[in-house]
Amino acid sequence: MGIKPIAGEESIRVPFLMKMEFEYAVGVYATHFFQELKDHGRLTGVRCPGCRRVYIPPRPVCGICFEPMTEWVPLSDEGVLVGATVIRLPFVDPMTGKQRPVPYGMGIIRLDGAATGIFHFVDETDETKVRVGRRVKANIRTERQGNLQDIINFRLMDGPHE
Amino acid sequence: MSQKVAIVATGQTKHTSKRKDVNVRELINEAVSRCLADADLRMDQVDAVLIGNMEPFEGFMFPELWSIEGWGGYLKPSVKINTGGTVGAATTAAAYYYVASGIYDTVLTVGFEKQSDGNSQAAMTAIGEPMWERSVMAGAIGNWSMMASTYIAESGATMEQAAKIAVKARHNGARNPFAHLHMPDLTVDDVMKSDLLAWPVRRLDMCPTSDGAVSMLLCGESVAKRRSSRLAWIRATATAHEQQYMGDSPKRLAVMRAQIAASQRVYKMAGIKNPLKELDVAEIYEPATWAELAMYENLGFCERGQGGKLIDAGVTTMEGELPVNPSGGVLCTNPIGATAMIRVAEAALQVMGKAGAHQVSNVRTALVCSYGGNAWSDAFILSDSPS
Amino acid sequence: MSLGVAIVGAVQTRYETNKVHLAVNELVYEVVAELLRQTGVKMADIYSQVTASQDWFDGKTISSMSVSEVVGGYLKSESKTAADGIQAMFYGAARIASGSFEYTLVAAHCKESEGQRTAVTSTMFDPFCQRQLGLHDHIASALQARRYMEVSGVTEEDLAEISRRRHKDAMKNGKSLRKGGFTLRQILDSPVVAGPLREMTVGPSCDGACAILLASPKQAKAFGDRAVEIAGIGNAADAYWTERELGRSVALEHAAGRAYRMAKIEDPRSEFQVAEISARCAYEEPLYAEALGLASAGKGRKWVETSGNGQGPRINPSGGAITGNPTTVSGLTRVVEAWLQLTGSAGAHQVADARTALVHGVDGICGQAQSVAVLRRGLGER
Amino acid sequence: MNNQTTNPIGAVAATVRQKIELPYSYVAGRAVTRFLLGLKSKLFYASVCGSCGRKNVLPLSFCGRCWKPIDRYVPVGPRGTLESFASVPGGVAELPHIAGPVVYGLVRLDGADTLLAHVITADAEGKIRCGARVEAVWREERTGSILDVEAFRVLREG
Repeated sequence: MGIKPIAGEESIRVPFLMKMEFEYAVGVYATHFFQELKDHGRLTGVRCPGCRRVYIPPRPVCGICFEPMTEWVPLSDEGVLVGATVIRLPFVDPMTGKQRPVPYGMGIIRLDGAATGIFHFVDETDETKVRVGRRVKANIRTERQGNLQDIINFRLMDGPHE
Repeated sequence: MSQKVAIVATGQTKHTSKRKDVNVRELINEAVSRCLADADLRMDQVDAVLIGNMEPFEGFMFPELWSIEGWGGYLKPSVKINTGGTVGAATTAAAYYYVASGIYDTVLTVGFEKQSDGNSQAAMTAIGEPMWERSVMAGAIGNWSMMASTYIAESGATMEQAAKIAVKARHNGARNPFAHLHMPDLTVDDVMKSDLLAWPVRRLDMCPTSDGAVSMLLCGESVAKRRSSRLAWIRATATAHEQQYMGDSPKRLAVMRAQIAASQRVYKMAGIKNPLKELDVAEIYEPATWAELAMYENLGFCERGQGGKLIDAGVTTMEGELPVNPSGGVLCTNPIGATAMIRVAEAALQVMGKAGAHQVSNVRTALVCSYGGNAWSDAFILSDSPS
Repeated sequence: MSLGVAIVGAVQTRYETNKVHLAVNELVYEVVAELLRQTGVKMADIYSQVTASQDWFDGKTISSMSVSEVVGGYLKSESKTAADGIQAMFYGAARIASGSFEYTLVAAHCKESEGQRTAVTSTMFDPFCQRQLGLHDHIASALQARRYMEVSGVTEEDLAEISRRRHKDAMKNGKSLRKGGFTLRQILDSPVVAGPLREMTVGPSCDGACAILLASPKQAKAFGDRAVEIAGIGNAADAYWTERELGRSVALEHAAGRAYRMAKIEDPRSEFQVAEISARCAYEEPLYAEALGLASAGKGRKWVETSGNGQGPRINPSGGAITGNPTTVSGLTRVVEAWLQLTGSAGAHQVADARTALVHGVDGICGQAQSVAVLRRGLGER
Repeated sequence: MNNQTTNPIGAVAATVRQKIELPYSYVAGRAVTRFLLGLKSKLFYASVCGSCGRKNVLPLSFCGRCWKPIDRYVPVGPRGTLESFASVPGGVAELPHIAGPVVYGLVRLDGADTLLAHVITADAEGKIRCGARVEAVWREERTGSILDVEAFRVLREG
């Protein structure tokens, strides 16, 4: 039945480094978002004409109602953490092939006015502070490229949890 | 036409962190050979093979075509499925539909992953949407710690309760000869003192990364009855997927929209009204301790916020009212492309009464659920009778 | 047995070198939205979706996460084949034939432009002894081309003639990418990709997507002559590319045999009016024609001549994959094109009185995995 | 956003460049290990199925057609017959020592039932043809890699 390893016979390993470069299309909806961010430092979402949910990231269709999205709405640069952690375990970043520096705070941020959350860094590495319910504010660069890194991170705001 | 479908046989490798002695083709072959031996079947009696895995973990496009000599696909019809963590269940579901349709009568399913050939956290981080998620994401650990944080905020579940799940899983797994982790002496204290990977997730709260493969034989009603008298019938299956982005679900783990939809659908199809009372065993896909607590609630085993109380009361232990993961679950064994199919195979072993040292007594009805992708889920009800 | 499953709508994008303006989800939404408009079916009534895509082409682990929402997968039974879109259709048909679903939406996408084709396809190769050599799919295809030419007598001029025909056909197909009245000289003088294959005898790198709607016989009735029956399906995978004879496609012989038996096709040369064959490279057309029984075994060269003279089914009236259809999508493109032919809606490239069509898809290095379907006009008209 | 173009519906569309770098380390398994280590001694090992007799290079530890384990390995080659070849103009990144064109070939090693892919170098007259006899050219320093074979050299006719 199957394969029996032969005692005393070691298998060897063959290394292979996969290196690829992709040029992803940002798409019509996300390009609009990043253009607004770059030109005006503004965050925007799309509203479903059916259920009125406001989505970020913007997208062509509301998966719940299956209505095409046509309306852009402004979003606040403040919001609340709906998921929160501090990454301590080092790991290989697939974008560089090297270890990503840790620790770093990360969260799912629901911006005021939005129905959905986005992933981003949180400017804090104390686990007792990076918690669900904390209010946060986007820390937006003054020199912007038109990508998610135009938001450096989200800063914890003072005040009570939601 | 449509016909009833039964799981007739299963085969697994001994799952482990690094299989240094075999390549992917040879790893798969072990599981398939064991399944055929369990079924007392020759490969040339198999109509088709349904095979699933997650290619980026092996760094292959079409790893199944490279390894075809290992799983008997030569000149047979085969279908390759990839839905991420759920793929073992999605592949089983595909096999179910192919057999139920009457297109094939005798179908082999295969799930495999050789994580040690690649870098799992990196491949997992590449799940992140490139513009919106990838630069922030931190593999499975990052995902589960964020999900757990939401669940804790909603339910008030405690570190001790999570640690009890870790202990239950590792004690169960110690009785399963195929499980990767065997930790019969693990204590709640050990779990709570293990390294903090990303709050609230500690090392012993997480599943391991494993190398392993699993295979099952699914047959139509008439063939199945000829082949074996101990069958696990697929009474119901359902799949539910999600919206596109990881932040779309308002309370990801606390309210798992897809898992609720999939499980409610199979309960309805199988006529189950009170899962805690009517199910005899469940094999669920819990990559982290917190996930299992949340899934108790999402699968309707208890009221919202009561997941922790269920483990406190021992309801889901081997001796409890509804044993969950007698196999040791994902917390003991996680060869990703195989993991969800191992859930199905382990539930089938329970229904067939062939689970050995981790057998739950008098199992007639079992629930299987998977997790993967963007909080996607599949669910199955297995039963010892076709209707 | 018959599957009793019908295709009631079929949509494709235009194929372009670089759909730089559309993200993957937007690309797929384009065909899904058009499919709903075409069929009049609401997404709320579709509970099953099967998509086809490849993680390595998409540059994303679990590529289908990008499209689950736009194909209507929210809380629905969505799945993905990591294979040609025709495999997704097979699985979708099995779902309906099992009695579990009334409709299944099938979609396939690929944007070859986003990654580097050579690096992406190099991941199909053996990591122990082949990747070190820098192999990619076009090199393997060139090796198969030479081998097939050796055993069949097909010449570079024959390949050029096939290319000439298809690019001329493509002039009548508004969706096609590369088209024109090329001369044999122009084709034979085009730059070498991997000898004997040249730029004009290999399909160009390409972006695009397809979507079709499958329906149970009960639902399909309402679509009248817009319904096309899936009369037979068959597939098979062969040994790895270096472990088999490359001058013959045994897997395709098996796949076709299965599909023909299910559809009760006895003489493929006379029973099909149209055949859409996935032939990205010119040599694949006669190689696959032999395996499909459209040409006699070993007589691919002769067939190139006779098929050009109007004998047997019309081959690739769309222009085919050599004029530009992406990997993973190509087989579903064949289905869409056959549906257009069988419903009389192919426009300028309509084949007269098309009643039965052969469609074909392929996966892996040198056509390791092969899939064939037989499609018929109407619902079990036979 | 790296590049911007205007799309057909008038909106500005952007692309973003990103790398993916993933390290792998493939376990060869005992059959392939036998082959790779054999290269150090200038030997090509094939597996022999005890049931159908098929000789596979790369060797298998299991015959998927007979569904039988394989435990016999025999050397084949080092000469063989060129079954096909393809020339790539301009060279390839993985083989920087070859200026290009790079000629790839499929070699049926004497005694083997399968093909070995490698680089082919022409004979003194610069000829490469299907059916030509070829022979492995070994490197001085061998590490147990397919690149221990520098190329297969076309042998003079007759």
